[in-house]
Amino acid sequence: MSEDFEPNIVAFLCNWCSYAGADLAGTSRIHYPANIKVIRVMCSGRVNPLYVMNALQQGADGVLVSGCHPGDCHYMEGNYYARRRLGIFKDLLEFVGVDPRRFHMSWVSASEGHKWKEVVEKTVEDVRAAGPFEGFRRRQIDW
Amino acid sequence: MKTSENPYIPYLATIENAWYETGGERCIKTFKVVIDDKEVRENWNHCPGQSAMIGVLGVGESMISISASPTEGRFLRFSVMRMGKVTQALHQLDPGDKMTIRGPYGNGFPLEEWEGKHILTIGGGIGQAPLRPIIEYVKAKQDLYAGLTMIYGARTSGDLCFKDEFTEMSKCDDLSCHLTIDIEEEGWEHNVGFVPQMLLDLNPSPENKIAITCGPPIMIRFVLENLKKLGFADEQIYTTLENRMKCGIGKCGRCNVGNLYVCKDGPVFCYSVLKNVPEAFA
Amino acid sequence: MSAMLLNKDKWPEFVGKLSGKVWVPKVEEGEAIRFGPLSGEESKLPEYCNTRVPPKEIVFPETETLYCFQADEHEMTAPEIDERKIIIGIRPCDARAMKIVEKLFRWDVDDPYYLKHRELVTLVGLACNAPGLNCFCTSVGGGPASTEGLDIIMFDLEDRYLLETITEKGEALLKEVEGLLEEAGQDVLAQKEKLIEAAENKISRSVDTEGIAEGLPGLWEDPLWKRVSASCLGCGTCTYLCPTCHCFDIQDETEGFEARRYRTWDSCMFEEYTRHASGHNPRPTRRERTRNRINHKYSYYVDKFDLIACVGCGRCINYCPVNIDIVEILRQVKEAL
Amino acid sequence: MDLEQLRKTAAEVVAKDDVKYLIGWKKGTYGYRVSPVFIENEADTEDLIFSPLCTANLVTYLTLVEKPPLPRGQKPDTRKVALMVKGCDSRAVAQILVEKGIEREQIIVIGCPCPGVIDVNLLVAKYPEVAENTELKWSGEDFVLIRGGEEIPVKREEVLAEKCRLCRYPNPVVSDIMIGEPVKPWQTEEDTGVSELEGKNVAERWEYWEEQFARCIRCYSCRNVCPLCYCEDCILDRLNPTWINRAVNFSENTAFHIARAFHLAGRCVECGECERVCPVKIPLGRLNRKLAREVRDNYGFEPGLDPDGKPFQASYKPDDPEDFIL
Repeated sequence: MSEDFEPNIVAFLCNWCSYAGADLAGTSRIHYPANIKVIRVMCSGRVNPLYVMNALQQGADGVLVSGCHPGDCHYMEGNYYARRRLGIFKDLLEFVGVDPRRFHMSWVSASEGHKWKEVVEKTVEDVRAAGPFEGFRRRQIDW
Repeated sequence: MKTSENPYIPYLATIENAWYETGGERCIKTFKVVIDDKEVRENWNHCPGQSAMIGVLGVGESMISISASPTEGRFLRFSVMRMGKVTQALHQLDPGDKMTIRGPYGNGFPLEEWEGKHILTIGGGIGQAPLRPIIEYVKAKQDLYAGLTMIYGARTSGDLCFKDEFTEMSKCDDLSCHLTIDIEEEGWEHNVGFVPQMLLDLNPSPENKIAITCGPPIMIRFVLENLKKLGFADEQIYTTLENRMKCGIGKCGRCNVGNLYVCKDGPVFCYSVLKNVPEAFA
Repeated sequence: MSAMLLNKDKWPEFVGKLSGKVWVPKVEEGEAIRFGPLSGEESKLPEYCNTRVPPKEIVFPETETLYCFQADEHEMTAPEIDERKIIIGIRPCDARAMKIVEKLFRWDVDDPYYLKHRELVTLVGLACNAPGLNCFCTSVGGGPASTEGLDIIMFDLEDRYLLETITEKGEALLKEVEGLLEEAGQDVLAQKEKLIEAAENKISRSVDTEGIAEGLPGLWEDPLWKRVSASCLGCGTCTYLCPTCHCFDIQDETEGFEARRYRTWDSCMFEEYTRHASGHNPRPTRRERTRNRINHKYSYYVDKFDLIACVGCGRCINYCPVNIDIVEILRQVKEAL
Repeated sequence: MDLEQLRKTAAEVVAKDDVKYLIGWKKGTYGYRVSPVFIENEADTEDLIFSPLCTANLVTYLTLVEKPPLPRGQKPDTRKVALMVKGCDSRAVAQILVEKGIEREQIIVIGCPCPGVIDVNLLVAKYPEVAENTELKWSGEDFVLIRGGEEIPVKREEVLAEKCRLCRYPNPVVSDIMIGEPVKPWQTEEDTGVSELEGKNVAERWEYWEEQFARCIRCYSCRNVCPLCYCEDCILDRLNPTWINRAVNFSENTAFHIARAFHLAGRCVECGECERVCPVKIPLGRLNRKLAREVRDNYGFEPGLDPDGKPFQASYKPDDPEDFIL
C-alpha cells in the first residue's frame, strides 16, 4: 500500500459522549490524525446503517461510529440498539467482501479525550492498511 | 452529439423575478425567467396551454405549464406548487439563479379556431396557471374574440393566485371576472361556494362560447357535469390534464391516459375526445 | 442478397475478423442469462433457446447517461456514442422488437441516444430450430426465421451456419470475412426451408389477435382484469425482460461536485410509476397496472403505430414468479369480447 | 396429503360469512407451474392443490393487499383472509405477527405439513418441461411425476429445493387448522453455499458478489415476493432523500442488496422466495442465511417461531456481543 495514502474517514459521533470526548481531545491539545470527518448525531442509535453504506459509496475509505459506553446512553438504551444493529451490519459488510478494517465502532465518553485519540489512531491505521476503497464508489464508471 | 439536436438537453435560463402567490405548506411561487441564449430566446415560440420541463441540475425536472402568454414579451412565467423533490428545490431559487428549461411541449389551446368566440375559463387553485396565458392572450387581442369570462376559485382568499391581475381585469368592459372561495372569510367581497356551483349560478348561455376548465380532478368532474347541464356541446368544452412525466417527448411512456400521451397529444383535450377515454378522469 | 455457408470450425476466426465489438449470449450460473462482449474464450455459440435478459439492453442500456455536469457549473455534456457493435445470435423475435420500438423512438421527436445505438449496431440473428415452450411469435406477426430488423440471418445446420444477408449493412459485414465463407447451394436452401417449417410446427402456443386491439378498450371495467392481476406481485420482471418494453425514468445523481442526469428502465407495474407528487395515483392498484400493460401492447401501440408491441418471445410467461401468463390473459380477453 | 380433506376444509372456511377469500395454490398454465389462487366461493375449492410444486410463499399476499382510496361512504372490507402455509411460510406469518404487520384475528391459517418442495430449475434440467400441465406428488421419501398417464419416480435429492435441504421446521409453527399429519423433520444438510463463501478471503468474496450484483436488473421481484418486505414506503422507492439511486450499476446494486439483506436481518425466515424468483439467478438466499446464522449463533435469536416474541432489531440484551467494539 502506498505510504502517501491519506484515508478519508467519516465518523458519526453521538452528541453526548463521543462528540464531547473529541471536543475534549481538541481543547486538551491532544494530537490525533486529521483524516476524520466528524458528523454529529444525537445518539449512536440514530446511525442508520445506510449512512455507513452511503459514506462508502460517496468516497469514504472507512467509517467510524462512536457512542456512549453501555449504560451511559443519554437516551437510556440507544447505544444498545446501535451495538446490535451495527454488529450485524459489520458481519454483513464482511460477508459481502468489504474489508472489516474499514468499519469500526467504539465507545468514547465525554471525559475520554485520550481514548478518542487512540480510537482515531487505530481506525486510521487500519483503514490506511486496507487502502483506498474504490470498488464501491458511486462514480466508478465514466458518466 | 450536438446539443441542439438533443431534445434531452435543456436550455439555461435566469430567474429575473420570483414571488410567492400563496403561503402555507403547499405554497405557490411564481418565477419570471429569461432564457440565456439569445438565439433560443428570440426563436422561442409557445402557445397558451403548452408546458415546459423546468428543473434544477442535480435534482431533476418537472413538467410545469407556462403561465405567461407569448403576447407579454420574451420571457416565461411558471407558477410552481411546492410538492415533491424538484418543486422543493425550485422554491429555493431566487432572482439571479439559474434553472433549466426544455420545451415548449404539448399541443396548447387552438386559439385560432376560437377566434370570434366568447371564452369562458373555469379554474380552481393552481389550475389557474395554464388558464392565465389564455386570459392574457385574449386581453391582448380583444378585437379577435367576442369576450372573456373568468371563474376562479380556491379554498381561501390566500390560496388565490395572480390576485393583483384580477382588479385590473374587472375594469375592462368585455372581460368579466368572478371569484369564489370555499369557506366564508371576513372582508371577502366576492362569492363564497364551490366553483361548479358558481358556474351554475352564473348560468352562462352556451351560445358562441368555449369553456375551458382546469383544476383538481374532482372539480373538473363536477364542472363538466354542470357544463353539460347548461347545454354546452362536447366540442365546446376543453380541459387540460396532468400526469407524472419524465421525458416530455412521448418516449418515457408514463403519462398516457388510454391511448393518448398527455405530453404530446395533450395537455389540452377537447371533451369530445376525452369522454371516450376511460382512464382520463382516474 | 447473398447466401453463404460458414463452417463451425471457423467460428473463432469469423468473430475475430469482424470490425466492431462482438456481443454473444453469455452463460452464467449454467444458463444463457444475457448478451455480453466476446471474451475471446468462446469457440462457439452456447446452447440456448433465448437469453433471459433480452439484447434490447445493448441498444437501450438499462442505465444511460443523458448528460453530465458539474454541480456548481451549468455546462452540460452528452456522452459520445461511437462504438460499433455486432450482436451475434440475437433471436428473430428480439430483432423484430427493436424494429417495433424504433417506431416510438422516431415518433415526432427523434431520440438521439436510441437511434445512435441502433445505427451503430449490426444484428446477426440466429433462426430458431427449437422454439421454447412459451414462444408464440407466429401469432403476433413474427416467426422462428423472421428477418425483420435483422441485417443477417443465420441458420444452424449442425456443422455449419447458413448466413443470409438482408440489408446493406449485413452485406458489408460479410465482405469483411469473405475468405471464410462459401456460396450456399440450392440443396442448402431447401434444407433451410425444411428447418423453418419444422420450427414453426414446434410452436405450441398461440394467440388469436383478431379484434383484440379494437376490443380491448371496451373491456375496461371487465372483471377479467381483477382475476388476472390478483396474484401479481407488482415486480418488474415481465417488463424488464420484455424486448419491446421501453419505458424509462430520468433521475439525477451526484457524487461530490460531479453529477449526471441519466435514464434508467422503469416499469409500469411499479406503484410509483404514475404516482403524482401529490400522492394521487391514476393507476392505484395492480389491476389498473396490469390492464395498462396489456392495453399498451395490444391496443394503444396498434393504434399509434399499427404494430402489436409484443413479439411473442414468452419471457414474461417463463419468468413470472407467480405464473401470470399473457397467452392466457389474451385468451380470456378474446372470450370476453 | 389428502386433497379431499384439504378441499373440504377449504370449502367450510370459505363458506363462512366473515371470510373474504382463501389464498391457496392451483395448477398453473403449463408445465410444472403452480399459481396462487384467491378463492371466494366453495365451488372453486376444487382447484386447490398441494404438491411438491407449491413453492410460492403465499404469506406475501397478506401484506401486499392494496388499499386504494375508497369512494365516500364505503367502508373497508374487514373480513378475514384464510391462507395455506407450509412450514417455512408459517414462520413468516409468525414474524409478521411479532411485528404487528397483521392482526391474528384477521387471518385463518391452514397449516400444511410439508415434506419438502422442489427447485423447478433442477426438475426441468432432469425432466424437461412440456406444454401440458404436469403433476408431481410426494411418494414416500421421494417424488413421482405424472405425465401422459405415466408415473415417473423422481429421486428426492435430485430435485429438492435448497431451502428444504436446510429446513428445520417442515411443520407449520402457527396454524388454526392443520391438514394431515405432521411430518418428521429430516436431517438437514450443511449450508454449503454460505460456508463456502465464509471460507474465502474478503477480496475473493468481494469478487464473487461483484459478479453477482453486477447482473442485477433491479426488477425488485425479490423485494416484492418477500413476505417480510412490506414497508408501505420502501427505501428503494423513496426519492427524497434518495438513499439508493435507481441507476443500475455495481455500486447502487450492491447498496440495494446490502440494504435489503440488512433490513431482513433477524427477520428472514429462509423461505427462499427471493432466490427462486430472481430472473438473473443471484443467490440472494446466501446473504440472508448468513445473517440468520450470525443472529442465531451470536445472539441466540431465531425469527418466526414465537408470535408473541419481540423483533430482533427492536430489542437488545445488555450482554450482546461487543468484541468488535474498540
